Amino acid sequence: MPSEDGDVATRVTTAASHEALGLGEDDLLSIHRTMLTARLVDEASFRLNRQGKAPFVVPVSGHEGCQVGTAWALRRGQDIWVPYYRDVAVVLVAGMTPVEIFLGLFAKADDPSSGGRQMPSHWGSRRLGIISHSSPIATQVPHAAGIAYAAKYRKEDAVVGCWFGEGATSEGAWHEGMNFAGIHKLPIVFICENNQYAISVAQAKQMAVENVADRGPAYGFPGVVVDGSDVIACYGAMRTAVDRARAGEGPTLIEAKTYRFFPHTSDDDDRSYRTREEVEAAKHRDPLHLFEHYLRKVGVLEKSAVDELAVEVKAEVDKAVDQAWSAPDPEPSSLTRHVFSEGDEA
Amino acid sequence: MPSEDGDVATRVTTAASHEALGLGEDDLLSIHRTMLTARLVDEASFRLNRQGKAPFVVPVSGHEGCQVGTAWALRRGQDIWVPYYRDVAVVLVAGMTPVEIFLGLFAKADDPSSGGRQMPSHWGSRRLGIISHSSPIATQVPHAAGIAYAAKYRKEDAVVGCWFGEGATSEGAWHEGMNFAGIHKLPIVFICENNQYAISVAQAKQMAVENVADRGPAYGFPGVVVDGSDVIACYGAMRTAVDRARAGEGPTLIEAKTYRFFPHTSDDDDRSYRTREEVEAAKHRDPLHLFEHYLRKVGVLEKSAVDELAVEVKAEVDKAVDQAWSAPDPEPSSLTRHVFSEGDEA
Amino acid sequence: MTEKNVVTAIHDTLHERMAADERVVILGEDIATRGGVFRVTQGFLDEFGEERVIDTPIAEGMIVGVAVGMALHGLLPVAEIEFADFIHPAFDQMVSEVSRMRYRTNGDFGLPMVVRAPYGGGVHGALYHSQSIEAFYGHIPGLKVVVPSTPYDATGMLRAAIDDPDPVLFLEHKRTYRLIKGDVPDEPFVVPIGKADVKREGDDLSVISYGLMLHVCLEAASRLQDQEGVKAEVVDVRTINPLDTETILTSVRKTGKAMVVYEDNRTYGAGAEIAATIAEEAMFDLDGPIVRIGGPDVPAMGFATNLEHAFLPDADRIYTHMLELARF
Amino acid sequence: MTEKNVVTAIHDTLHERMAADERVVILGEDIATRGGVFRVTQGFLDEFGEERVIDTPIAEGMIVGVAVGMALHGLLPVAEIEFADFIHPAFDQMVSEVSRMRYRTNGDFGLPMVVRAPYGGGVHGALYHSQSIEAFYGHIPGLKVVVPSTPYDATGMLRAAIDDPDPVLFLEHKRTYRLIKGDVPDEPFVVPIGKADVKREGDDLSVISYGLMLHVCLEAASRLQDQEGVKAEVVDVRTINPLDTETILTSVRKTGKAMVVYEDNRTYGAGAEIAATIAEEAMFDLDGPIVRIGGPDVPAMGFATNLEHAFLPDADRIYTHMLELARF
Ligand SMILES: Cc1ncc(C[n+]2csc(CCOP(=O)(O)OP(=O)(O)O)c2C)c(N)n1
Ligand SMILES: Cc1ncc(C[n+]2csc(CCOP(=O)(O)OP(=O)(O)O)c2C)c(N)n1
Ligand SMILES: [Mg+2]
Ligand SMILES: [Mg+2]
Repeated sequence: MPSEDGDVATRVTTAASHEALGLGEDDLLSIHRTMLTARLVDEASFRLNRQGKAPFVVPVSGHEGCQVGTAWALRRGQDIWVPYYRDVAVVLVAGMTPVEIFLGLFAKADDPSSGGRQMPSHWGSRRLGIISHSSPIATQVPHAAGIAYAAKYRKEDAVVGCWFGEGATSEGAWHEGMNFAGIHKLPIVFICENNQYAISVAQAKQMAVENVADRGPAYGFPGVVVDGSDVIACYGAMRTAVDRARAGEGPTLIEAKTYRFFPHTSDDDDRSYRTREEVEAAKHRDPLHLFEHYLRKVGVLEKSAVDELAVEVKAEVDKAVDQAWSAPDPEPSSLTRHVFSEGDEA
Repeated sequence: MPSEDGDVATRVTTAASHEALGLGEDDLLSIHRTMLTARLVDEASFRLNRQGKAPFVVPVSGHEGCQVGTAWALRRGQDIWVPYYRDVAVVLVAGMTPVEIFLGLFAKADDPSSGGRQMPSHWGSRRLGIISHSSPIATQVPHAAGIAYAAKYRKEDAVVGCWFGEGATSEGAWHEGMNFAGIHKLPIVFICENNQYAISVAQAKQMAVENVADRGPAYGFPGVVVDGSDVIACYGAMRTAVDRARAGEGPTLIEAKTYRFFPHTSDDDDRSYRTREEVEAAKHRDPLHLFEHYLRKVGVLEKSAVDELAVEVKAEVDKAVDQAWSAPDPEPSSLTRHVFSEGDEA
Repeated sequence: MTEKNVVTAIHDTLHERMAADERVVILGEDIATRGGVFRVTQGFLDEFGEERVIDTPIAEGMIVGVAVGMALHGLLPVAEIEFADFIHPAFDQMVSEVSRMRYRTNGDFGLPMVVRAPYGGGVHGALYHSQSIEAFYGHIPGLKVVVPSTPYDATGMLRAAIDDPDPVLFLEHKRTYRLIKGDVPDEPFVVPIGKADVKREGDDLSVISYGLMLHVCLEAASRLQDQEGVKAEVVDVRTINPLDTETILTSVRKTGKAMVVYEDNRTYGAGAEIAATIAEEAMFDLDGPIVRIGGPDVPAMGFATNLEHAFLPDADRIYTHMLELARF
Repeated sequence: MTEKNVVTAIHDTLHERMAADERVVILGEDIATRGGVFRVTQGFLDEFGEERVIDTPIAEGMIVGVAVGMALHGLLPVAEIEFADFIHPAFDQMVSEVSRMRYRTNGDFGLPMVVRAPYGGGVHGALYHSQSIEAFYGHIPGLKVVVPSTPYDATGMLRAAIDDPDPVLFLEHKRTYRLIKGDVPDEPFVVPIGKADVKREGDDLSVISYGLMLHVCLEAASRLQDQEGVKAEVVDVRTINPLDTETILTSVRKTGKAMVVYEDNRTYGAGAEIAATIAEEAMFDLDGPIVRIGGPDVPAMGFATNLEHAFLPDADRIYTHMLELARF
């Protein structure tokens, strides 16, 4: 059957099959919708940035496959998500809504992550089990290990997912957290979204190894490389790792090879460090398109249905933007609140 | 030929031969004398501690093999030594004298490392190329990498040796320094003296790997395990690593399996964490005795000569103690000096 | 009432809390098998097991970071930093994470955790086993920093710290560990965080101090009364952050004379804030200059006995300053 | 003379020193290919090559630690920390190594190195791209800390810092980068470290400040003279450590009124030391209270525009305080 999108087709992975992983059609459709939502949230955010309404945007485009694929294997209400700023799609899987994301983008009072205090994309929600993170790179890694320790101690059946970029692996905090997790065989999965750059710094200046996953064995647990553009393969790798963690066999380090389609953030200009050709070439492996192709191939979604869906999700996203935009700003007087407990926390 | 020291004999390594490594008889005798000196410095220091003359002692006994063996492959006046507190024997190889060591032990004004400011065993001497270190663990690892970078940048033919314990590998600083050295293929050799304990904490609580050396590949360079009780084997491993470094092929991580015969320091009581049986068993692999056995085996030194030598070196050490003891204390008024440059430094 | 030294007071209180609440876990270097280098957690491993008494790798950033994770997930971790000098690798966790979790989430997350650290000099610890660190950590909004200096305060404040819904850095002057003894009630009591304490009453001058220097000041004050009849009021700051300016100002307003004594390097030390606060709030009530005595601005005390002595303010020196100020 | 902004002044001076001396190498995140996130090192990679312009991994402790090694072995490293908020992983290197190398070796080793870091708020940077860090680092004996706030001072002090045989933390207020312009002589000159500067003369009151707040104070002072005829003397601290108490005290003694203004969290901030010093040394020369204005004691400014504004002291607020003090 000739492919509709040219050379993309030839690159579609066939390594993973959703049936073998226990994913039904509904799962596939939900996965797809989540990826699409992330993509459209990104596009809306950059539009808002150009309009001067969103001072700062951290894009996800290109990472939707590895984010949704890995996050999908955790269970809401039971497992814990420790994402980093790139993880729009991870938090969508965890249950954050586009409205909530835009409340953060606009620094509104009801931003669930921080009430407009943190920069956008600094996710957090106690209700959803999304652990708040800061801007400093890799500090969340020991937190994730501590949470996993507590979960094990309390004999909960919970697994912790901890996401970061390949640049984060250079920080001492990363090493220390990985090491602790290995020693105590904690129920945790580390997911490295390796997009080959840390802002402008290419991987070869970040580490002398080809794969971040090669570092797993240094901590006494497996490292696995997976194609980050293949959402099903990512799910498969995570599934295995989560099962392993739940069975008490300890951590796994998953490295998803991916690419970021936009600059690092809306403040960045990536032309100084990446050729346009490189970026365009990477787009041939767009995880969203590859997955749409897969869905067509397995007969779950028609091309026309994809187009309709895009219109539908875009409308949802636009509505979320409007709703968030009209929400109230934080009170300036709230500046001094919550430095310490006010005694009325839940 | 039946051995004179019972079961030690059966454990003598035959893996390394000094001739193959280019070591002559003189080298063997100097190596032995250095190991013996380190041992006797240790014994004198503990004696002084019991007498109330040395408030704090960091012992080396048990580590003489891996320290002298590795340090021997560097060249005085050309290469750089970045030791840690355990490295009495490393600094002896680098050219520090017993008198200088005791000046440090007694915190005398002429202590070359710090003029009595630092605790004993915090080595440093610009003249000898021994880099000053502090008490915080592993902070010297990025220093060593920076020195190696500078040496390479200045096109010097220098190699940096950087020593630490296995406990030091848990610090983020260790990871970060290793990583930088790997990326830039620096002329450096990392030597881990793995004595299985970090104060009281056993290796299994420090890391989930069997060998520290297994971590070399995580930084893109080889990790090598060597028997730390076999001074010649340690020399061989270091020789290879130094040649590699000098040839521009980058770092090596050498792990010497060793054991510390005394408590962590004179302040420690190791009975809470090691059985006496374990300690006694380890002494069967005393690097000094093993090497003396080797020297007899290869006909370089008779048993009687060893005994004579011990008497001679002990006399030297005792003389060094006396000389250091009678040296002047620092001036209390010197407290405020050298916070910043005084403009008269060399 | 039982007479105890400081280290025993801490041991007993930690033990009491661990026995009472399974959520309390402790972690640090050498705290399990060896019971801590100062023996604060001696016997805990046998009693509470290795899941609750955790010997960690040498990685202070991780110790604090793992404690953050534990506190986020239902536990009440009490981390030990072997020496306060070695907490600095955890500075980023302390500044960026520990102290900001509640603020940055607008109150959604909280961190009930304690970090204990023996600090201070006078024990032949040289540059890296003698540091005072309260000025660095006191300047971190969102972090409480306490410095109890008696067995009573150590007991009551450790209870308060473990009960606190927010992170507390609990500093223990290691020279006081076995030097300072005192009565501790057997019934549970709490010493609230954020309250200074008048350790000795007087109306001729106010001496504000904490840590080992508090005891040096008390000694000087007692001699001063005996020898000169001068009555110094000695205020124990006890909590570095939040600072109890009220108790300090009340005393200063009463005596009209203020002296601040601390062991840390003088410049930009915690005493600067105390002196500045007195100047701003009570300058017109003063009958003499504000006297501030701190350690010299050198990296730390040396190992040589005489270098250590040259660094540490002693009772004689403080006595002289007190007398001079009283007579001003 | 050339008119420049602060970022250009730093770029040009760094360029000049690199061109003049092969021992100068620079290292940091994104400084090579990208020329720095603030473009301070734009074009350096092409001109000086990747051996001298080093894009490092994300590991600030390593950046500083590697610079220590370089400085020990004949180079003059200038490290960049991408944002001052991210220097904290290097705190241990700064406290335990950088600042103690000379002292602990009794003068045997020295560390000629510079660590540059953009700090401060007002750029929509939220909690982790807005911090003031000078109080933490100013309290480290053995480390010089400077905060130039004009293109002239940035030029002259960066030269002084690179020439200095000791380590210098060079803080650049990122809001001043493109906001503040001024003339810079084309001939080389040096602004010595450790000297404050009277940026505006006056005899009604002294305002001591630095960083972005200096400019806010200058604006308020100018308005105050125009509108009320009150002449405020504005002293630019310029060097946090060692603090130039002489220049500050001379001004205060002249005007008899002292006000200290800084952006950092107020309590235990650098302004505490300045206020305390004034109180101790010049209290009897004062005709009014010591007024200290700092940022609120919350972790940092929020991202929401109004939260950022609520944090930062502004010219109106300072104007009011100045007037009130002048009229006291
Ligand atoms: C401790 C620290 N240093 C530097 C930065 C600045 N910074 C923000 S993102 C980033 C790059 C991170 O790269 P990577 O981990 O690969 O994630 P990616 O953005 O590529 O997804 C850097 C250096 C920071 N936030 N924290
Ligand atoms: C940052 C830091 N944390 C803790 C300590 C306390 N400490 C001193 S030596 C030591 C153990 C080091 O063990 P290892 O690296 O294995 O070396 P060994 O003493 O066994 O030779 C510890 C924890 C320290 N000096 N520095
Ligand atoms: Mg990346
Ligand atoms: Mg060891």
